[in-house]
Amino acid sequence: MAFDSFSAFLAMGGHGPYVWACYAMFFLLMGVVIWWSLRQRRVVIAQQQRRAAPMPSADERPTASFTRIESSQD
Amino acid sequence: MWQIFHKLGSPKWFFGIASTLMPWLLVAGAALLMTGIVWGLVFAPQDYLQGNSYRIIFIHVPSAFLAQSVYIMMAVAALVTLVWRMKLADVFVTAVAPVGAVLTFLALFTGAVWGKPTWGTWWIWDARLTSMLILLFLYFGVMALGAAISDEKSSARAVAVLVLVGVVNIPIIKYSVEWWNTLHQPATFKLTEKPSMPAEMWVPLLLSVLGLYLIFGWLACLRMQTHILAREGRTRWVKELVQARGN
Amino acid sequence: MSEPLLQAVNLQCERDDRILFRDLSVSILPGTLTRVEGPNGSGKTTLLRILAGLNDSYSGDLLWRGRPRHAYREEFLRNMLYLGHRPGIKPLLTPMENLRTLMAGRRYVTDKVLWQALEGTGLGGFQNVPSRNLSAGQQRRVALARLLVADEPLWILDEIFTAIDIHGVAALERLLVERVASGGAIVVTTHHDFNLPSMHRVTLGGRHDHGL
Amino acid sequence: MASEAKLPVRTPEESVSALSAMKAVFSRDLKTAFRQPQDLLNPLLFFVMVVTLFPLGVSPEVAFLREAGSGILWVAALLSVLLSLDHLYRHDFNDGTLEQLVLQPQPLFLLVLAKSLAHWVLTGLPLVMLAPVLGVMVHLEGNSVAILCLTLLIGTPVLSLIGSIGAALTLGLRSAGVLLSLLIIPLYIPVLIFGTGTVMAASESASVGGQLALMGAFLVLALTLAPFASAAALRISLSNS
Repeated sequence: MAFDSFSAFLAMGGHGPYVWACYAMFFLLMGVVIWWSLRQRRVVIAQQQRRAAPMPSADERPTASFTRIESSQD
Repeated sequence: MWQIFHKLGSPKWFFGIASTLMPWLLVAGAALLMTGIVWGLVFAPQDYLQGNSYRIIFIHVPSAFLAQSVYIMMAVAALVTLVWRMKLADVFVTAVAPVGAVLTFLALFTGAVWGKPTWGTWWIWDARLTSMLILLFLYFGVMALGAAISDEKSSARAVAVLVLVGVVNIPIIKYSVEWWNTLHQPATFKLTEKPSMPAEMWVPLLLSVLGLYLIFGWLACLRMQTHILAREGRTRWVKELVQARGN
Repeated sequence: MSEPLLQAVNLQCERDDRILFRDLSVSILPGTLTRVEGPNGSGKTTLLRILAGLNDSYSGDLLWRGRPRHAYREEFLRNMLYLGHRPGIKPLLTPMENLRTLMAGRRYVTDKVLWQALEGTGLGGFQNVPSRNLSAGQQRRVALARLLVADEPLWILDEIFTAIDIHGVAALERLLVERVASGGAIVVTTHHDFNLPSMHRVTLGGRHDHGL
Repeated sequence: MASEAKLPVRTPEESVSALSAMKAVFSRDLKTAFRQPQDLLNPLLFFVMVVTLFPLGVSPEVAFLREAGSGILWVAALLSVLLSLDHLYRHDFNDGTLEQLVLQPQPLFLLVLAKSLAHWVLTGLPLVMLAPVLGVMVHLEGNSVAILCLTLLIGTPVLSLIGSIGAALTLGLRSAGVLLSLLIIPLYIPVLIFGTGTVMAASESASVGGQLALMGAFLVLALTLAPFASAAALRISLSNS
C-alpha cells in the first residue's frame, strides 16, 4: 500500500486532479465506445429483422403508368 | 491450405468462433486491466522524481501501445484485403478504425495531462506527441473515407489502399518529426524511460497492457460481428440468427 | 462452333445491399450480337461494366478465350472496345484531337483515316471545331467514329443509340449487322427497339429473385 | 448461327508502346489545360495571396519574415497544390475519358504517372518559378531563395504524386475536396518538414546536401510507389460509380 489514508490516495500528493482526470477520461471514452458498439449491434439486428420481411421481387414490381394525378387547384 | 484460408475468411465461421471467444476475452481483459490499474494506483510505490503523477502511465502506455499496433494490424488486414480479397480482413479494417482513433486520442490526452505536472506545460511539440497527433489524423482520414463511400465493399477496398499508403508513411513521418524536433529544440524535455523500472511498477503496467489488448480483442470481435450482420443480411444463416434473437 | 471470346461463369453482383443478378453465365461468341435487356435499375450497365473490366466488385469467373481474364488483362483490353454512357469526349478538344487521344494508347492510326471516320459519322466539317460547341448527339458521334476504324473483335456498347437521330440509328444498326457478319462479337444494351434474327438475349431483373 | 467469318485477335504487342501512350496522356492534359488558362492561374494566385496574408496577419517585420519565410512559402505551395488536386481526375471522370484511360491496353500505373507528371508541370512547376519573387518579398536572403526553389523543385512532384492517390480515392464522392485534404495533409507532413528544414539549415549556413538527398529519396519513393496506389484507387473508384 503506497498511501497512508484514503484522502492521501485521492490527493495523490497534489497530483490528484491530473491522475483522476486521466482515469476518468479513459473510462469515460472506453465506456462510450463499448456502449456505442453495443447499441450499433442492436440497431443492426433490429434492421435485419425488419428486412427479413420479403421485399417485392422484380416480377411483382409495380409497373409505371405515367398517368397524371388529377388534383383540383382552386 | 486454401481450404483453411477460406474457412478462416468465412464470416459465418468467424461469427461462431467470435461468439464463443468473446466472453473469455471480456472477462480476462477486464480482470487483467483492473488488476493492473488497481495495483498501479494503490500499491505501486511512488516515483522518486515525478511523485504520484506517474501513475497515469498505467493507462497512458497501454493506450499509446494499442493505438500504434491497431494501425499496424489494420495495415496487415488491408494487405490481405487487397491481395487475397478475404472478406473478414476488410471487415476488420472498417470495424476497428474508430477504436484506434479513440485509443490514440486517449494516449494524447493522458500524455498532455501527464505533461502538465511533469514538464509544466500541457503540450510540447515533442517528437512523440507530434507523431501521435499525426497518427490521429491518419485515423480520422480512414474513418472519413470509410463513411463517405456508401457501398460497403468499395468502401472497404478504398480504405485498405489508404491504410497501406498511411503505413508506408508512418516510419517516414516518425523519422522526419524526430529530425524536425532536434532542429527546433535541443533535447531539454527529454523524458527518458528509466531503464531500471522496479518490478512493482512494470508488472502492473504489463498487466494493464495485456488487459487492454484483450478488451480490444473483445471490442474488435463485437464490432466485426455487427458489420458482418449488416453486410451479410441476405444469407440464410444471418436471417436465422436474427430471427432467433427476435423471439 | 468457334470458341467464345468472353465467358462469364456464375456471375453475381450486389450493389448497396441488393443483388442485381446471380448465377449469370454468358458466352460471347465471335459473329454474334448479344443484347442485354431489363427494366431500369436491373443492372444492365453494371453487367456491361463488369464484362468490360471497369467494375470488379463481382463474384464468379470471367474467362477471356477460355483463360482467366485478369491474367490476360492487356490482351483482353487490346481486343475489346467499350463505349459507355459517358462518351469519353473532352469538350475542350476538337473531335480530331479527341479521336486521336482515344486511339493513341491502342494502335497507330493516321490522321487521314481518323478524318474519314469522323466524316463517316456525319461530322464532316466539324473535325476542328471544339467539341463543346457540338450537340449531345454530335458528341456521341465523335465517340462512335471509333467503331469505323476499330479492329477489336469484341465490342461492348452501352446505350449507343441515345441522342442519335433516326438516320443515324439506321446507319448504326447497319454497321452492327455488318460487323457481326464479318465475325465481330457485340454486346449491347438499348431501350430502342432493336431486333436481329439471330440475336442472343440476356434478360436481367425478373428472372432472379431478390432473396435466398 | 454464328457465322464462320472470324476477326483476328490481336496480341498486346500490337498496341503502341507504353511510352507513347504516356506521351499521349501527358500532352492531352497539357493541351486541355492550356485551352482553359484561368484554371492554371488560380492555384498561382492562391499561392501569392496566402503568402500575402502572413505579413498582414502576423507581422511585416523583416526579422520575423526572414525566420518564417520558408515555412510560409512551403505551406502556401502545399495548400495550392492541394486546391488543384480535386481537378486531377474529376473532369476526366465526368466526361468518361477516365474510363477509356483505364481500358487502354497499357499498364495503368504508367498512365497515372503521366497524369501526375502533367499535373506537376501545370501546378508545381509554376509555383517553383514564382517562388523567387515571393522569397524576396518575405526577405529571404539570396542563398536561402535558391535553396528554397531547389526544395520546392524536388518536393512539389512528391505533392502531386501523393495527392494523386487522394484524388483517385475521393473520386465521385460528395464533398470530395475537404475529404481529400483530410486524407492527404498528414501524408504531406514529411515533405513539408524537410522542405522548410533544409532552407532553415541553409540560412544558418549549415550544409544541406544530406537533407536534399533525403528529399530526393522521398521523390524516388513517391515515383515508384504512388502510381501503383493511385491506379488501385482509380479502379476501386470506377467500380463504385
